[in-house]
Amino acid sequence: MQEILLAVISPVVFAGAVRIAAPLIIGSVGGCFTEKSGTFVLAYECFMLIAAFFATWGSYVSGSAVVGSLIAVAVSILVGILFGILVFRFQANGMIVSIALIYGAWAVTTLLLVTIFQVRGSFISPDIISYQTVSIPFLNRVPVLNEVLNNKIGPVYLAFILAGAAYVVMYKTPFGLRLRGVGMNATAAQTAGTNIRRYKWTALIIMCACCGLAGSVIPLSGVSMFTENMTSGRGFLCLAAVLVGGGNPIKTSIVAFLFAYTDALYLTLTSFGLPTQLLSCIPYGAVILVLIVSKLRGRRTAALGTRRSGRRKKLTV
Amino acid sequence: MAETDYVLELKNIRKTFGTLVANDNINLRVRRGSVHAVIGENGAGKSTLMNIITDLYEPDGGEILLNGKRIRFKDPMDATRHGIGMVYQEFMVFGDLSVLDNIMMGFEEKKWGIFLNRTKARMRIEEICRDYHFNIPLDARADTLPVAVLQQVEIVKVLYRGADILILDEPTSVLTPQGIQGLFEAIRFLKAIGKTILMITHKLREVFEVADEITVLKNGKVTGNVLPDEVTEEQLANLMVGREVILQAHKLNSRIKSPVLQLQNVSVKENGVQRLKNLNLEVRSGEIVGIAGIAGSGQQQLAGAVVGLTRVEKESRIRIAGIEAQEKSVRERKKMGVGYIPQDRMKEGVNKAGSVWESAVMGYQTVRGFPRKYLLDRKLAEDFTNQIIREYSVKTKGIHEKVINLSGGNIQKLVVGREITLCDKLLVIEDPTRGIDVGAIEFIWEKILRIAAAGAGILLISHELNEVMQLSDRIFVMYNGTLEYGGVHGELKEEEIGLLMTRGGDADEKEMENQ
Amino acid sequence: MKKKWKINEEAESNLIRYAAALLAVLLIGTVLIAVQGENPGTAFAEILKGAFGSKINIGNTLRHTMPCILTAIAAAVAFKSGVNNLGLEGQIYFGALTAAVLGYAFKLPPGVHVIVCLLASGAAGMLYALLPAMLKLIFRVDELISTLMFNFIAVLLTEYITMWWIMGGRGSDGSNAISTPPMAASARLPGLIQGSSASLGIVFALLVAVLVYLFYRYTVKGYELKQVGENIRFARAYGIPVARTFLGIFLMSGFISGLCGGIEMSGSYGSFTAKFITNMGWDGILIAYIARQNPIAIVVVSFLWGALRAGSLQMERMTSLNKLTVNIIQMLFVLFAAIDYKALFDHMRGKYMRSREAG
Amino acid sequence: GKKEESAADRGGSPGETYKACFITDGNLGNDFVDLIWKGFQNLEQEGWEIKCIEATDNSEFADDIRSMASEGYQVIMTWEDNVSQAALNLADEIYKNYPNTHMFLLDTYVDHDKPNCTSVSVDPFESSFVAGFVASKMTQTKTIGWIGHTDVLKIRRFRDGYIAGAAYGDPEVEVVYSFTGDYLDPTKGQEAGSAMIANYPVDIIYQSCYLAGPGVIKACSEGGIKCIGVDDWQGDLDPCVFWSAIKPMDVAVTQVALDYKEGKELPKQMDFNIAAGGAVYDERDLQNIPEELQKEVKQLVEDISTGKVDVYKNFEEYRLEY
Ligand SMILES: Nc1ncnc2c1ncn2[C@@H]1O[C@H](COP(=O)(O)OP(=O)(O)OP(=O)(O)O)[C@@H](O)[C@H]1O
Ligand SMILES: Nc1ncnc2c1ncn2[C@@H]1O[C@H](COP(=O)(O)OP(=O)(O)OP(=O)(O)O)[C@@H](O)[C@H]1O
Ligand SMILES: [Mg+2]
Ligand SMILES: [Mg+2]
Repeated sequence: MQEILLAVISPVVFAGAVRIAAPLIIGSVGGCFTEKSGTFVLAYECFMLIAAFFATWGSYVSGSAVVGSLIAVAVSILVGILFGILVFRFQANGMIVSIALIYGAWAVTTLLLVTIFQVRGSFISPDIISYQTVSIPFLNRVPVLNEVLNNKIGPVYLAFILAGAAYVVMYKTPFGLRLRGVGMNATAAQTAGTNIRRYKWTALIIMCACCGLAGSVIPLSGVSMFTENMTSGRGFLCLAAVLVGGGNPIKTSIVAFLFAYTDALYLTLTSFGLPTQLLSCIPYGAVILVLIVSKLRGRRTAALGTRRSGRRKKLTV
Repeated sequence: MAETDYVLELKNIRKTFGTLVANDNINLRVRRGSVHAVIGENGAGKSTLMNIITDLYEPDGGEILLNGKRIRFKDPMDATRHGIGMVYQEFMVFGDLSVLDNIMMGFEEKKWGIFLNRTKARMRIEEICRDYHFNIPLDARADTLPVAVLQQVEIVKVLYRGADILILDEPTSVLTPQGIQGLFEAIRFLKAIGKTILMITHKLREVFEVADEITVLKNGKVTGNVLPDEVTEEQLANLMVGREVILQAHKLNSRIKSPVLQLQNVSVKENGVQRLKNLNLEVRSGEIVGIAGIAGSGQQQLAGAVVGLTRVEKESRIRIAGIEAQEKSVRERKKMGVGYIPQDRMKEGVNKAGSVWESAVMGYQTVRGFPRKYLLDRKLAEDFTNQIIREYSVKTKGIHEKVINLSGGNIQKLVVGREITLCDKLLVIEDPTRGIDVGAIEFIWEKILRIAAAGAGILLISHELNEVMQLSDRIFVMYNGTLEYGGVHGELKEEEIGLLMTRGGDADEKEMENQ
Repeated sequence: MKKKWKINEEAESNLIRYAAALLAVLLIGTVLIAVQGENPGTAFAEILKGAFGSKINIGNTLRHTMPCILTAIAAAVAFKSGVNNLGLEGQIYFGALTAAVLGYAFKLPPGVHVIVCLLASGAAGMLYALLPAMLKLIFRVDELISTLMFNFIAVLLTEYITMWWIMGGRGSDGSNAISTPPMAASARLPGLIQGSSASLGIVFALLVAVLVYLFYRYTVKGYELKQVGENIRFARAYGIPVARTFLGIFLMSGFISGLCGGIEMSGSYGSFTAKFITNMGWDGILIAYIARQNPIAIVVVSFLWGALRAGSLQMERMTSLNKLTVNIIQMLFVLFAAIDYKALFDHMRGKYMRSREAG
Repeated sequence: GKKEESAADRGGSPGETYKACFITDGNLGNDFVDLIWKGFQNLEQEGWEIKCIEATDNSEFADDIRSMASEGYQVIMTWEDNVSQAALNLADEIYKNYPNTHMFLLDTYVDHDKPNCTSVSVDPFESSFVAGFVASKMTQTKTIGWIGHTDVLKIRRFRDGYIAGAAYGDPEVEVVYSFTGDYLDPTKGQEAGSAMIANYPVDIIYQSCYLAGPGVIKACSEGGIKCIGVDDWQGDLDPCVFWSAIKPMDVAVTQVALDYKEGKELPKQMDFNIAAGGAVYDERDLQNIPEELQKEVKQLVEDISTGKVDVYKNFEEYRLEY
């Protein structure tokens, strides 16, 4: 029992969480933009998976992780454009397009593995170059922080920077203000001179770029390989983080980090012989718990006389 | 020359929705520095026209001249840049944002080229508020504000954007007499400093009060361009609806009998705020009880408490036709014969996504009840719908048309028609004639009076003081959650009631003094 | 007389969508198959053969149609009333596990046993749907996300239950599969076509679809549910008990999902195996959307889906193509069917008119 | 009687092309599935017609088996217990309609009475035992680790074989274990490996995590410790993989198919254990361990083969009955 409690606060778990959190934070911070702009996208998983594949390919071809990521971002944006055309132009339902894309991504990447690399299931090669870990000198002298924060790959730090930057963009710039306006009341935003279509597109592109980057971090974080369905549900966790965080980049990142933390904790806890099936439930249970807690808090603020306007068409009972 | 006298000219504006011609070659000239009223029946195409001016809709044909020059706006923003600002019928607010953010949206002050400069924006807005005598809380969240304040926010927003021409779409429909006076003062002031105002309204009296020029629309066409001094109210009404309409309720003699609604000690608390305080009220069959009051003083909660949508405090007693009902659900009360016309008819009165018949029979399934309890009798439902459409002259292509395609006024008629047809005991009405034209108002008033005469008790909650005074047998004024007696029909003058609305009874005054 | 032949607007726009989507998919599919160095003709022929080539093949098609219909109906029931129940998969899992356990653990007379298993599976799905419903009603937790999470949890939890409670943590009989003991013959649904795994389940599915269709079209309750879905404030203001309705819809949707799991067990599998399906719930959601929540359209699309499924298996067996190709084709179909062609057409026509006017 | 008859039939027609089909629940691209497929490819060299069906969904298994039998495939091999279970369920029906078709249930340990089914196993317990033995001899820290993907019975065979072997080699050695929770995601493997290295003084980790395995190997390589591969020889993935507990399924596959072709009588169960000539390590790995240990390993394998060492001694529940 004591062991378990110790594990909960051990720096090892936090260090793991920081690493695992990187793609989750990057992806969900991107999702904040579409969420705030009022576009309903579920397809994080699709963007990330396709990005993961092309990051692997890019890195394999160019020998550089950064180039891999850039290619991943580009391809992810292309898929996003497909989404945008279907949803914005052709008025298709965002949810159904998302689900179809999530499905399709798995089939497409697997077929691409065959056509490009002539392998099935997984592709592993020493030519796939991952990101190198970065050592921050001054952290060396700080005992716990050093273990938790130091010697991680670049994208890990980038994730945290992105979260902060997204917050500033969202709440401190005209762009962010208008973006939120578009999501809250599109007609009103239009009368305020905002080009709704352009803002929705921009938000979508930002989201796709972020998901692309997030997806590229997965194969290039050290494993240097691509496997079928490699994102394995991370996209859904990103979605959950965005919904729980309400599209606020900071809150969303915190939630994403919480998921990463439960994941890291799981990896340590399995050594204690607890049933893995139950332990695996922890992140999902955590989502629900966080939701409950955030709603309880929401209730308190509601009591102070504020009201939330429903953004999506949904049942409020 | 005369050319430049007109700041805005519309020539042959045409707009169709499918086969429906909403604007049929409309010509309109607005003089600089004047207040120009556009009036017309429901669905006459006024909002559409205004939306064309601000480029929210693209016209199918015609041209717009601004300061004598032909112009084609690229987007609503472009119109704004050219000094045209619109206050929409449905306010364009961002509920989650602060008033400050609401106003500066789209016209942000910037810091270092990329960041928002809220300080500077605040200074500018405060200046505008000072100059034009507006008083609005800049840091409040928009959705916590009452409509009257929101309207000011909307006007300030338009001014902040540098508008020279202000378009107001039915600006008074949500205001109290005092609020309306405030608005008119603002309008006159704006005119005095050289702004041009284009105002849409249904209320003829207001037209005479502020307008310099009047354009009347009917069925998408201009039927008249007149000056207020040249016409009488009757003539104007005639232009609008094509026949004589005199807005005068003819109260019928009805025999007032046993109480259908008794409220004792009714209190409502919402999110910790006391909305209703120990109300006592009685509505008898055959009687119309009118409740006047400014927005936010608790009328909505009163209606909610009576129909069962709002939970009342423990000690409250509500009797409907003598039966204790405070614990009963909305549906049970409906079965007891309670009808309800909600204020927000677009959102609460109909299902916009559904077809007309679906909205028309709502409540029918429980009140009259279809003969078969579980199976829906489509034939009956359709007949009932057709009956309403006929009797209330709802303009629609048919009962399978989607409600969303009906104009605002016709949706109103649909709701009012349904409830009046269905109700036989107690009818709770909030603003029955909000946003509809004189012809329809006359018609609806008559219907209300008629069912009262037939023996229904009516609780009429209206922001239209005139309406309350004309229709009600007894008048109450709601102030801050309490009721003040306003006398029987014709006893008190409009000014006296208006005073009660803003100040409440003496008791409250004393209370205030004590604090 | 004339009126009888007039297709209603909705059916018409649905047909346009399906036709357009099929056409587009055929084109793209041809390219996709040709690129992989296979003859598209052969591939499509194999798909057709696999779907309808013989009695057995038709049986296979029906077998795959069944879960599609049920999950899609479950989804449609929820979506129609504005409930975002994405938790079909989880509800299927619990329904299946329940049916499987009752099927092996009890001895009941033949007819009764199946019915008990199926009803219990529906009840289990319903109970599992109760969780997110209560979270929504009590804590206002958005069901969209909670049901999504409950899906993941259901898969893990049923595996846990099977492995630790039912199998006692050990596979004593030597098999390593995490599965329950086989269900008794009395708990199995009779087969429909010899040599295929089509069972009487398809009849149940059709029955549910028809019932739901009739329910929405001809009952007062169905009318009310539709109003709740389309405008909840309206429904509330006129006395439809919204919270109860919400719960009812969730439970109904959960019941149908659970039933789907139960029929899968009784009809096809015969014992519950951990992770026995992948994405069945999502299939249902997609189909419900393509069919615009219309039960009759759902049956049609499900049949198409089942045929594609059975056909793709055949294609995989007979050609060098992988059924992932068909997966991609299916997804393209969804994407094309999701397009609002009417709006698109109107938009284009508007543009054309304007350009003509301008020019 | 019947059995011999059909066996004789099979041997009777020499001109016939033999067709073998592999129905797998896991996709190609995983070492173990690829290993089985390697066995099929050997058959192709022998002139067989081969076919692989990657069945992704449990609902497909029965259809696949029926159709392949009806297409005249004489040998149907199934992998993953779910497929095998479906094969067993269908066995009687297939026997009735297609008496010439024989089904091999790969990697199962199931007891059954179907004449046209043969369970073919290569029990990882022995190879894991040997790996555990090697690890216990190589560890400096007296702590070795094992990482599996999920806590399921099949995967526990690897763990407990490893523990048994380590205990046999050096009772002092402590074995720690954990699970990645996901068998497709290598980053989970990497994190699990890193966590184990950070939490315990392990210097050797044995991974049995399917596609997540390369992640564990990566973590070991980054953490500067040694790793033991699984299923196939994984020394090519990273230099830190000094040993692989192999499971020569390819050999088994080829051999049983050829047995079928020759008309040999096929038992209901067969295990390619050490005693039956199965390999548990790859010769290439021997150079990675001290010469002394090489001898000990060879001796151990010999002893297991002769029955002198009973690998299941403290793990009775894993003992195979045949
Ligand atoms: N989106 C639409 N689709 C179809 N018809 C529409 C649409 N919007 C408006 N109309 C029709 O155009 C006509 C004019 O509508 P508009 O809203 O301008 O009326 P209005 O004069 O403001 O009336 P009201 O006072 O009732 O609001 C109405 O008959 C309405 O049915
Ligand atoms: N559910 C709610 N939560 C928080 N604030 C609310 C809520 N409903 C109304 N308000 C606020 O309470 C104030 C009173 O509004 P309300 O609509 O209740 O007025 P009312 O008394 O019914 O007036 P009227 O019926 O004339 O509009 C407004 O500022 C409004 O924004
Ligand atoms: Mg209007
Ligand atoms: Mg209007």
